[in-house]
Amino acid sequence: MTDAPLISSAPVSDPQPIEDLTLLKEVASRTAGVSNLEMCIQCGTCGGSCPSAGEMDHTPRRLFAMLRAGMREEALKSNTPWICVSCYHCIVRCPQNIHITDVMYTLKDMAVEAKLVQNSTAPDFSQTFIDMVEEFGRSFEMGLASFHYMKHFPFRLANMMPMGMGMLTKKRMSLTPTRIKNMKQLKAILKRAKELEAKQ
Amino acid sequence: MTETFEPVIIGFTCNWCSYRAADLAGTARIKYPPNVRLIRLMCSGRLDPAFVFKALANGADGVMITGCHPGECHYIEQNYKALRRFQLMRRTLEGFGIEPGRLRLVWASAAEGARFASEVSSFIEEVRALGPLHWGRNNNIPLITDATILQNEEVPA
Amino acid sequence: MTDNMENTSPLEDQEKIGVYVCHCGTNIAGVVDVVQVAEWAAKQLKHRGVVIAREYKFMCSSPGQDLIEKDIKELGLNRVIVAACSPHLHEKTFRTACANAGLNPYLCEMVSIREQVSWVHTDKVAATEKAKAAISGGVERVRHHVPLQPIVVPINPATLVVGGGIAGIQSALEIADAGFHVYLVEREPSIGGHMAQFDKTFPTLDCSACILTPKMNSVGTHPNITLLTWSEVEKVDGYVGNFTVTVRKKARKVDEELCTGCGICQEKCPRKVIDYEFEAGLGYRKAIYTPSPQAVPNRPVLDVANCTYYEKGTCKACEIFCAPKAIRFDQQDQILTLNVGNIILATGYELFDARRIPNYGYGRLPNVFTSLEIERLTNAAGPTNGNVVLRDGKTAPKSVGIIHCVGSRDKNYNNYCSVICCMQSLKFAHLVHERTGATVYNFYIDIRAAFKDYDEFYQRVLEEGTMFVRGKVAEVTDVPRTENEKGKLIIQVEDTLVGKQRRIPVDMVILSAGLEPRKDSKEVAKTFGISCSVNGWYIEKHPKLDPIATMTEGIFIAGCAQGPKDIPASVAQGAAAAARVLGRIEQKEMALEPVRASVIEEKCSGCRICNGLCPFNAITFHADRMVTEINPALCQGCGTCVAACPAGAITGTGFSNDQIMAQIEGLLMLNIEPEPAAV
Amino acid sequence: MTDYILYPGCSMEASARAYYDSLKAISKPLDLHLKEINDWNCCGATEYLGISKTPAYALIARNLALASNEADGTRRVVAPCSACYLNLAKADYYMREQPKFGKTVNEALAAGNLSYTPGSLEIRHLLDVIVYDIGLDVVEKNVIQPLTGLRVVPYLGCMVPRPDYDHRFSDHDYPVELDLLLKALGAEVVDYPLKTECCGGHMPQISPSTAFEMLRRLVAAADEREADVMTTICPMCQLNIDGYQGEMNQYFKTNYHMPILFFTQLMGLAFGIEPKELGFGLELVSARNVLDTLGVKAPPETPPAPPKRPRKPEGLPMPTPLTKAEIEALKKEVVK
Repeated sequence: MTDAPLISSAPVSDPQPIEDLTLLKEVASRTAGVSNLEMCIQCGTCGGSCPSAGEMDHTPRRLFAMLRAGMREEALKSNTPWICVSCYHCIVRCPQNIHITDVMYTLKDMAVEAKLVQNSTAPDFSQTFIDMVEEFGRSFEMGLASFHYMKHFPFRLANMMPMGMGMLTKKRMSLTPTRIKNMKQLKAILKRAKELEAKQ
Repeated sequence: MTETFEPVIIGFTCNWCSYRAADLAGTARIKYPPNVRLIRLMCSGRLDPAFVFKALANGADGVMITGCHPGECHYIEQNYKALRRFQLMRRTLEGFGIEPGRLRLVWASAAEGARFASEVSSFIEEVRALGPLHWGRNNNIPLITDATILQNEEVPA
Repeated sequence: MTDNMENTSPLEDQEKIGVYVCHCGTNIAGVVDVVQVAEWAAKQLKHRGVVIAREYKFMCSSPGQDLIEKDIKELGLNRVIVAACSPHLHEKTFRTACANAGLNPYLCEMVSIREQVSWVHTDKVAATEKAKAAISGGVERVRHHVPLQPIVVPINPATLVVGGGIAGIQSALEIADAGFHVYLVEREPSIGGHMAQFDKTFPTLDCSACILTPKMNSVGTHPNITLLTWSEVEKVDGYVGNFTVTVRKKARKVDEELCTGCGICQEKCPRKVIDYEFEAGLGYRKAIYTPSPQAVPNRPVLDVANCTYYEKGTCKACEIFCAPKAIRFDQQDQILTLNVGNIILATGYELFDARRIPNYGYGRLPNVFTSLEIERLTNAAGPTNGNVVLRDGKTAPKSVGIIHCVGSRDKNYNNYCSVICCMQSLKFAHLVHERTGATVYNFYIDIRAAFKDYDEFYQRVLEEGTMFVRGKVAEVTDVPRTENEKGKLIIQVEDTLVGKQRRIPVDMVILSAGLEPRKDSKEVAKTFGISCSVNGWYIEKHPKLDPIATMTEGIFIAGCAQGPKDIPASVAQGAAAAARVLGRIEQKEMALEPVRASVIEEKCSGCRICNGLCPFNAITFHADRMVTEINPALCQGCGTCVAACPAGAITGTGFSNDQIMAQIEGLLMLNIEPEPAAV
Repeated sequence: MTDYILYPGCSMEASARAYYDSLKAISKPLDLHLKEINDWNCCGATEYLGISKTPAYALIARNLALASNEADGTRRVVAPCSACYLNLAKADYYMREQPKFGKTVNEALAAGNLSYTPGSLEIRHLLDVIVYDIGLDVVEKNVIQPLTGLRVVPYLGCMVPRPDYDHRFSDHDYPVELDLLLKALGAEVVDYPLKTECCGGHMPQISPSTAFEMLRRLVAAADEREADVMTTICPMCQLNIDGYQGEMNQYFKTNYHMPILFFTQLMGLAFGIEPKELGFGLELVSARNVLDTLGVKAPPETPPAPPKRPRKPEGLPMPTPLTKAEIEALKKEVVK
């Protein structure tokens, strides 16, 4: 006689897929413009067109199916939006005019918010980029590059050296950032924008 | 005033296109607000300006004229006449001090049920925004069934 | 003002109106409180002449009609209002019911509370109120109805069929075999249409030519058929039963009587031209040519644009070698006038231009072919005698990819399904495999193999080892990424059932291009006075119950002109159209809606404002009496002149000023006390 | 009129200096007057959109607002950088498409006493302006030293031909504009099927392996077609193909040497402007060969035609490709 549990209590990632379109609608409503996300016919034009689909854990098409099925966690964990290179092939070829690239932006946003990002390289890069922009009003390639590579690709630096030096000696990268005059105004605008975004 | 003003719209439809568009909107169960009441004509060219003024003078807050797309008229070119009269009527209304926005002309083919519905909805909202037209009812025009049509005088010749 | 009463002739005795409200099961009753509406009508419209108001489950059912007939007889009703579906569905039904009970059918008016109320509104209270208003409008209108007699017109037994594809051929033969005359007008030099270009037909794979050619020949030889090929309809006047059609018979530059169709001219003509029409651009023809050996009529056409004689003034090879001397360089276009009673439009379709999708590479990558090109390649009588080869003209493909839905089901091109492409692609899969032994891939979104024996064919193609990849192809490229892709066409697609992107190297790509309306379908529709859908297909009278007639009496449609369909469906529709026409011819005459305009002479001031308004030239001015007159035979009843007459001297039966004015008042409930809360 | 409001974008002042220098150099002969937006800010590239919607669009819209304030005479804004061009166009388009969203963005701008009316500016890319406003005839007139014998790959990358909200280019996949321009300069244009494929964007910073593979496809295809040089209209494309080609070579153990220049640099050359003025030498994969090719004062013999597919007489005829006019006509037919 053993009293081992008959039912394993292994956690399920998404207990019950929600059959209504809550998740899909949330994504659509958070996407700029009219996303047409609910119109997907699962034809795969997007996954077929994507130049970086090879690296994706789910093709965009399957990701949309997951959104429809309400598999929030799995969808937001996906690396797909982070692999997207914004080439817009899928958008112009989609037979249903779905704003796929913009949906990808929304999913990144939601993933960060839900703390479900698996690999922090991409979000860090974006964040660093944004920090610079919010600080100076302009992007600062040197700062960005050095900061980012130090953190994520220390071993690439060796290979990078010739390029980095080249960029510097040819003055294609400046050592000091440029700052716009009216930073006050920009900061005010972004502050208000963030409040508005939070309200939505 | 009621908290939400519900305008009354009289809509004139062409037997060959827009009336069938309305039918199609129905068959396809496309929803639009109930404020519009339709009258069937054989052609938008049949629309006598008197009908429009009569409707507005008798309590309608807006009038919608619908017909076949230019070049698609079942009677070859009569919808162009409707177009001309429409412009004339808008000017006349302005003369009466009535917003010309209370009169709308819509082209809708027999295939455009959805378009018909959306045009109706948007027009209703426009008229709602304009508010009630205090023109009808207070001037008690006797029923024509008592043998009085004022149309001959009213028609801008 | 009283003189307006002359517009109508109200019945001697007081109006007695019956109002009948239909539940249409729950279609209406589910939203509109029909019981309340009926009670309301009986009470509130009593003073307007309503003597009885009933509601019933299905007014159109015979018990429903009996109700009305009984009341007419027993209560002596002289006006009837039926509040139900759209008059376009049941007006005839209820008018007949009234007529059966001895009431003039035109004293019955329908009010649409289904299409215009219950089906489009959700707020039950508001919907019920709107239904009341509609009925009140109908009641006021019907009070001004007058007894009318339908206009009876004779039916000319001759029929015009436009388009000599399989649908048109079927129509023409059915009518001709029944013993009536048919004019068959075809734009191309020969009849046969697209079907004549095909090799095999799905799902039975019987040879297209074998089953079509006999039909083409019997059209060519039929005593009751006047075949007008290389001709186009330019103008249509008149109305059902009595159309006058103007046809341009383009100059063939060949005397059809003298020509024996021996073909020596084509043999001797030195000018080789790429044949874009029949050979889909894959083969060549001469400057003087018949599209195919099976052409009907077997008479050549001289292509002036490509003829050396017309360019340089010399050559005349054809003339020199023509034994019966049938070549006529001076021949001009002829204008013919045909009188017919009915018209069948079977003008067919055009293939989607695959060059519009650059990422599929048609026109840029040599070994990308369209479905029509493959039809010619597989055809034993085609440019390669049925050998499926690459663009180089010799190499047989070892692997072939067939792409479905090219230009179809795509908002960037055509949003509709072209119906035939799935089966066509399966057919190609079979034929190509059979002829070359190549590995065949099908790239599809959905396999639509509906209808008899179609899915069985799908099974068969599966058995043959055809590969199926579910995914809309993203692009076809010749840029390799790996060694095994070198020198191939690479089809890049997401295999949606695997969830991964795949790149499949093949030798040949077949684009199953969709069907499109003829480029000029909108103009043609206008010529014949019918309408086109947003996509350009002709619109049928009713999508389910009358897919053959159009909204214009006497004009019927058949085949792909009405929408994409396969051969069996086209034949069926062609035959159906013929049956409809034969029915008309047998009646010998038909009744038209008596909606006509007429002038009250004593009120006509002779201002002539109306004179220029009629596109049917029904209005004539009599200078002697200084009055205008309207010819009821030509009048189509649009009513534009009625609206324009400043003297109110023109009246339109069925849509008179006071009928419509009254309806306006009714709709606005001016006839009801207390006043509604509309304002 | 050739007056435009210029939105240069950050890279024009740094990694794409050659683009800016050459643009300035050619705008004189083209009589192209550019007025830089005063105190413009970064457009956020492809980064900000993925972080937070409203702030991202507010950031872009500030530039639009500034531009429309300064706009006198012209309402046309030109952006030489693809990402900048797309972001400006996109913000303008979505604010139009979704008025509610437009309102939100303007609420944010209001915090800086700014506002922008969607659709009030005409957002254009430099290539579009040169081909369709200034015109190829004017370009041709200015050609002093035709780029005869130079095999050039026209490479546009993604963000200009796609999504192309206002249909300014002839096609999403195979636009002809850059080809026509290069032909006008007398160059031998390589038929390059990957002309609108992606260069990898920010992938070198995110997933190098992905990026290198994408770069390899582009460079390999150009090399296979025996191109002397690639030319691009996008700073990001130039940076990736030029800057990361070395690292890519190491990664794949390959040895490609495929210089990439901005199309404005080639225009400048053809206009007879000093290479130095045009930012030559700033590229990491040296484009000396280009100058050498042209330096040789060979008699203007007709250049060898680009490799055409041989049409064997016994073979089956090819369908004729659509002309630009036909494509335009067909586009109009498309029901969007």
